Amino acid sequence: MNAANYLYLSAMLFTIGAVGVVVRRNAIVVFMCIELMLNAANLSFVTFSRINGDLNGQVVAFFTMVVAACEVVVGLAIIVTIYRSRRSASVDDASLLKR
Amino acid sequence: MNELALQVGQTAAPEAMLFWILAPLTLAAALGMLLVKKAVHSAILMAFVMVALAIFYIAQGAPFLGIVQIVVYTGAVMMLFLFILMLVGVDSSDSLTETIRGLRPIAITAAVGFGGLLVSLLGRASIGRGAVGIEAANSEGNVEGIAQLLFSTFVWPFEVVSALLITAALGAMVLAHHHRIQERPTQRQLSIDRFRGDSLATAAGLPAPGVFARHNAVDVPALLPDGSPAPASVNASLKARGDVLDSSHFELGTVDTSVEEEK
Amino acid sequence: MMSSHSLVYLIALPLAGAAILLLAGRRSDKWGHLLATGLSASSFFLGLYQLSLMLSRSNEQRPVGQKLFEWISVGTFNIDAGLMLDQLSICFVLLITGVGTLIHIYSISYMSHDPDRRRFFAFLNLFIAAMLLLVLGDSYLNLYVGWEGVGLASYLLIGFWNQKLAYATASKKAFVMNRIGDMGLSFAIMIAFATMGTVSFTGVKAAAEHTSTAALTAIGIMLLLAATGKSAQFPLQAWLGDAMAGPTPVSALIHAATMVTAGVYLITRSNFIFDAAPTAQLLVVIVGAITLMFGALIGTAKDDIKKALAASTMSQIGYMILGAGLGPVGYAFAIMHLLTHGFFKAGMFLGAGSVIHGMNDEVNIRKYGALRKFMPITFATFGFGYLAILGVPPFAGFYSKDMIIETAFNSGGIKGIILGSVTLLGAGITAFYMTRVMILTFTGTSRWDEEVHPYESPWLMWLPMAILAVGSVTSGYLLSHGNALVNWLSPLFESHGEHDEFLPPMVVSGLALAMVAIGVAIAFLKYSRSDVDAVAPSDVSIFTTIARQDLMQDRFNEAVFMRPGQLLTSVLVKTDEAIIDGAVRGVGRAAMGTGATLRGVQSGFVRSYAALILIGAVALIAAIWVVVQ
Amino acid sequence: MTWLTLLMALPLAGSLAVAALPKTNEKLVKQTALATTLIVMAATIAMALGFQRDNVELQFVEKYSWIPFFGINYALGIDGLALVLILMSTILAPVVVLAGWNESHGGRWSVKTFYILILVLETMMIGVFAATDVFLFYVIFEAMLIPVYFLIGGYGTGERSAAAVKFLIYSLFGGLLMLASIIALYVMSGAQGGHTFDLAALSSLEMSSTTQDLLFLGFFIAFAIKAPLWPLHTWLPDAAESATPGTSVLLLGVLDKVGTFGMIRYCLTLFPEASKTFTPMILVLAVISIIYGAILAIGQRDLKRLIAFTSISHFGFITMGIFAMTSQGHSGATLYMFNHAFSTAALFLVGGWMISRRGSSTIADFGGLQRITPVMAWMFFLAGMSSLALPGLSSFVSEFLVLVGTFTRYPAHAVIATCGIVLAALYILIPVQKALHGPTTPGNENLSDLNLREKIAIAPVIAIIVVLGFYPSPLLKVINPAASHVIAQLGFNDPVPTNGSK
Repeated sequence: MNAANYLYLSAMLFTIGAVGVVVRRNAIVVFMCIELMLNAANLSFVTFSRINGDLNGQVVAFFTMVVAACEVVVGLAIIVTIYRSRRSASVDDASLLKR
Repeated sequence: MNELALQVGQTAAPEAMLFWILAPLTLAAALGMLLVKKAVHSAILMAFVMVALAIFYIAQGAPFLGIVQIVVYTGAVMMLFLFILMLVGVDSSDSLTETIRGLRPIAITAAVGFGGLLVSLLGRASIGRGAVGIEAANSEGNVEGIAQLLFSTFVWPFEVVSALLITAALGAMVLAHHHRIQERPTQRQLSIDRFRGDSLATAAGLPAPGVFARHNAVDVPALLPDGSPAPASVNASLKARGDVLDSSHFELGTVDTSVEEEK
Repeated sequence: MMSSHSLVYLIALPLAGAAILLLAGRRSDKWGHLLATGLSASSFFLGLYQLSLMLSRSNEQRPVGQKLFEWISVGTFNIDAGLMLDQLSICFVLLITGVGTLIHIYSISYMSHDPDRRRFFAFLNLFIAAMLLLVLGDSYLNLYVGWEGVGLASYLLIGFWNQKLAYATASKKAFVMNRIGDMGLSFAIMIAFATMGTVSFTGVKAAAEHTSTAALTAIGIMLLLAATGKSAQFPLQAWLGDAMAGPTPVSALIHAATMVTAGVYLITRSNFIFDAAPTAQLLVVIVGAITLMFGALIGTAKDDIKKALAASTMSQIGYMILGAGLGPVGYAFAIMHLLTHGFFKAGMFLGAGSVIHGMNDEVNIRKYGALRKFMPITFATFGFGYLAILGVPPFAGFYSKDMIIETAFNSGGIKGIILGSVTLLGAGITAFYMTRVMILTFTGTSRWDEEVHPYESPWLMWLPMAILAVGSVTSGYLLSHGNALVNWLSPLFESHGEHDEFLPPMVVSGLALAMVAIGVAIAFLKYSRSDVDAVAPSDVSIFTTIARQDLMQDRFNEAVFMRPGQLLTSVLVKTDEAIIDGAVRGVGRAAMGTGATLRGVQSGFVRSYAALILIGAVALIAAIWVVVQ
Repeated sequence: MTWLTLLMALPLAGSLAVAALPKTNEKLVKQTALATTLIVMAATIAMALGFQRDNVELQFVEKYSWIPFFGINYALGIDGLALVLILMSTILAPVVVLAGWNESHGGRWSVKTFYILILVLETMMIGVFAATDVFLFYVIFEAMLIPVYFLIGGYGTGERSAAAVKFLIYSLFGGLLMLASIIALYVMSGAQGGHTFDLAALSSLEMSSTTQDLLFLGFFIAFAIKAPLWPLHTWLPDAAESATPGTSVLLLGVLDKVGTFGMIRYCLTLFPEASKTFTPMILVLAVISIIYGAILAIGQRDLKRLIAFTSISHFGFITMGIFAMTSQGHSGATLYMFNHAFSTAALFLVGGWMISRRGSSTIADFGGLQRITPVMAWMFFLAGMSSLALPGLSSFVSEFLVLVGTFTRYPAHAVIATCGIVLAALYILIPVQKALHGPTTPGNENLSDLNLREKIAIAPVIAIIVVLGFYPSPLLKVINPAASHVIAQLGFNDPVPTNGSK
């Protein structure tokens, strides 16, 4: 089995995540899609680590996880705040940038 | 395709089997995330994808990451997601009809283009040498190897990331913190308000909810002396949410007023 | 050339007068006119002193120069502020300061009721200074300064009563038409510098010998253009009639005696150019001939006494220009006619001023009549001037005009016959219209309005008139006695061989007198025998109508220059706004339009931004895909 | 002695002093500003006295490293050309301050801000003429826009904001083209002996003719916008119409001169070959500017716009003189820059007083001022006469030098340009007639004549106009060596008299 297959899988997961960010309105689902993209990237890192035979890729994936965790924490806090004031978790409702 | 790059060599057959079984499932779960209406179903599918990825990590010689993936991601992060989902309403289901005109076709076209280009790029890519395999790097143990790197080469990023984590935690607290609009009333103030209010009826405090002796839940109104429910005894927010139980069947059906006092 | 240190004072005195009067303002109201007159007179006496010095020297030593300071010096273009007084300039200096002083004296009384008399005298002094600079400058560029200076003074004086819009317009018209002439002078100077490398009179004279005829012709034509502007010659004659808007002393000094003759000065001064450029010379003659007829014809139809005199001035200067165009033989006669004309025309203008003064500012000769009885002195002085302009012997005009007619006949061939006939005919018409003015003004029955009580002017006014009248009588004889003026000027001009006499002088004089007699007779028959309407009759022939409208000169200018010019201006203003600035604003608007369009992309929806990022990523990967083959 | 830095520092110090004053004491603010400008003027004259006029090298040279990494220096130095223009700027500054004593009232910001802007602008006006480092020049060239932008937009009248924005964007556009050229020069200098922005070093660069043409255009368009050359002129009438008279004086008198100054100092020096290539086209544009500006001036109804258009005509003369490549044309153009500043200053200041008294800038609203306000009318008339180049006034000398200088090499251009003098008579005499002559029209009866302050402000300007008309030698002696030097460096000799052989 070719390790490149993992990369193809990673690319597809990443693409699915990207589509999800664009098409889904629920902020939490959008967040999950972002997580999916990050995880897809991590899979690539791990695979590259294997291909190259050193652990740098895994360390970077580790950092990615940490950063993703931070992002989830802050992002969910924002969602909660928005939800508290708007009673909605739809990203379309928060379109104040336009005005 | 034989000249191809990323010639990693043949992996062991069990791994191939694992991959070919799990990878389609992962893809299907990921796609499912997009297609299901309920966010909570999405979350469960997401958890599945993460576990699958953790398995892939372990299969690729990254047991540390695989464990972290399960513990931190599937365990903590996904729990957080579910927790928030519960908070904002687990029952709510999204409408999947698109409201921004033209967005969906654009997104799908772009995604197909993106994925196609990425896959075809990967197909052409070359690093100029054969695959090495992770075994040598893991010779002293995967965790030890990563620790070695983290505390030597990557120690500075590591520290920065820890600062980031703390900042994020603080940030989450600040964001989620509820700001008081008014000063919190003191007991003295409350007492004054009670006595100087519209009527002295509330001077002794609001009646406690629940029908004594039969029911003492907070969502059941108390009964007045004539047996009718007392609306003031239930918290306003429960009422607003519509979570107040009907107390009519606890009413005293008939009050026997004919009983004469024993002399 | 000898140098002198005192030439500058000729100019400096009146200039100082102008400066003092203008800067001191109202404070000098009481004594300003006296100061100005005094300064003008002292300039005149300085001129006499210079003349006496000149007379005491031999012919070759007579010109003197004075270098004041270095004016403009760049590369090879070196112009000193330098003055030069020679036999030609001294004639002008004396004419300008002499007649100028007389007119100063006259104006003391004439302008005594005007609140702005001081300003008037300041302008008069400014004019004297500028005119002296014009005739004393030792290079074309110095002359140019005086040339525009007199234009400025003329502008200020024509528009002296500029609260009347028509007068202000007249002054503007004069300035602008003069500027067209000035442009010619600029061209002449530029060509002279480009071809000869110098613009001083002596330098150009020396260089003219080595210069091609084409260049000299170009310079000559440009000088002629300048002369036509300043001297109101065809085709730039239209301003002179309107210039009569100025106070009458101004008309006498500037628009009769001095400034308008500057063109004659310029051509005579540039004799070395015209002598070597026959084409230019021929043009000069043609311009002179056309103008002399043009002016004469206008004169026949004018009812405004000053405009009639102005037309006559135009015509007489035509004679001078024609004379100057006849080459070496003609220069001296042109100057002689210029000098005699300075006397008699100034005298007549002052007489006209006296009449206007006595008639409550009425200028229409149809409303005059029988003034002989009321204004005897004015009648007498005006009459001497009249006889002089007609060329009746022994009055001044006889000597000078006959000489020009004679020279015209003698210029040879068909050209001589045509020019001679034109000048003769002009003399006849002059006799006609001057007699008309004379009869309508002084004889016949009175036609003035009831409230007018004509009276003779005070002595301050008639004294200058009398002096000028004496000049009108005697100057011709004095200047031509023993060829005095011709001999005086001869060192300046190339000597010339004797021309064949086409007609003997006696015959020419006889012919001229006959023409004059015919003109006078027609006028007598037409105006003396029958009553004259106080209002100009309207049922007149088409020719009279045209003549009344100055031979359509204004209409022509309006139709050919003014209206198209105005049209061009308004079109350009609109074009500038719409097209050039429109293009600039268009760029701005295009930017804003682009922004407004792109603004639609900023929908505010996070997801559409995300979609854009996705598209960007696709583009990026596509780029990598293409580049990294 | 570091004269030039001192000159630049003085107004800056003055602006700091003004900034330190209380906002409410407007009189003190104005007096401080006036005193500063007067000191600067005195210092400039003192410096000018020490100028060696026959020395064609740069004088009062200063050089300090500014941004060593890019080889950028704070380098100053002046020749005759720059000296004359600095003199012009520093003499105009106190005149403007004194003449526009009240024009800072009614602005968007305080009186104090107005004078701070004016003083900062003065520093830059000196710097832009003195800079010998191309980058320093560019920085000041662009920075000058800022105070002017605020002066127009904050203290002007009418559609001041729009005019200010138009001015700024138009100028910035030109400046960007120039910046591109400057960077290209810098890059090329790196390949030929070290990165530098030094003017002298850059002028000896080797480059292909195409490169030179393109870079020349970058500089030239920037300068042609500044010294508005047809068809890049449309910002000027708008800006002049909206700006206060004092600002207009500085804008037309000094800032626009940076354009013509730049053509000599940068276009000709850096790109001699390209200058020759483009000369025919530029001359045509200059001639068009002369005639076009004059005709449009005739067609204007607004006094300020009229003056602006006359300036476009005058800038045509200056440009023509520069590119005629003769010593007369060059000296004449430089002298013209100086004279134009003063005749336009006189026109704008007196016109500004007329407008502020009448409350309208439409020419038709005036009438008969000669009788009501004689002194003001005379000053306007004199200024107008100077603008139409009456002999005996300063503009004549320069205009005639330009024409003569052009004629010896390009007779046709000179002939057409000379027609401009007739148009000049029209564009001056028409407003003179409408505003000053004729009967007094309603609304003008009670206008007051010039007061003492205004008389004192305008007197030196008129004096300069008259004195330089008769005695321009002191200036010409400073200008001539510099002008001849530029011409000689370009390899031109004055045409010799042809004796009509051509």
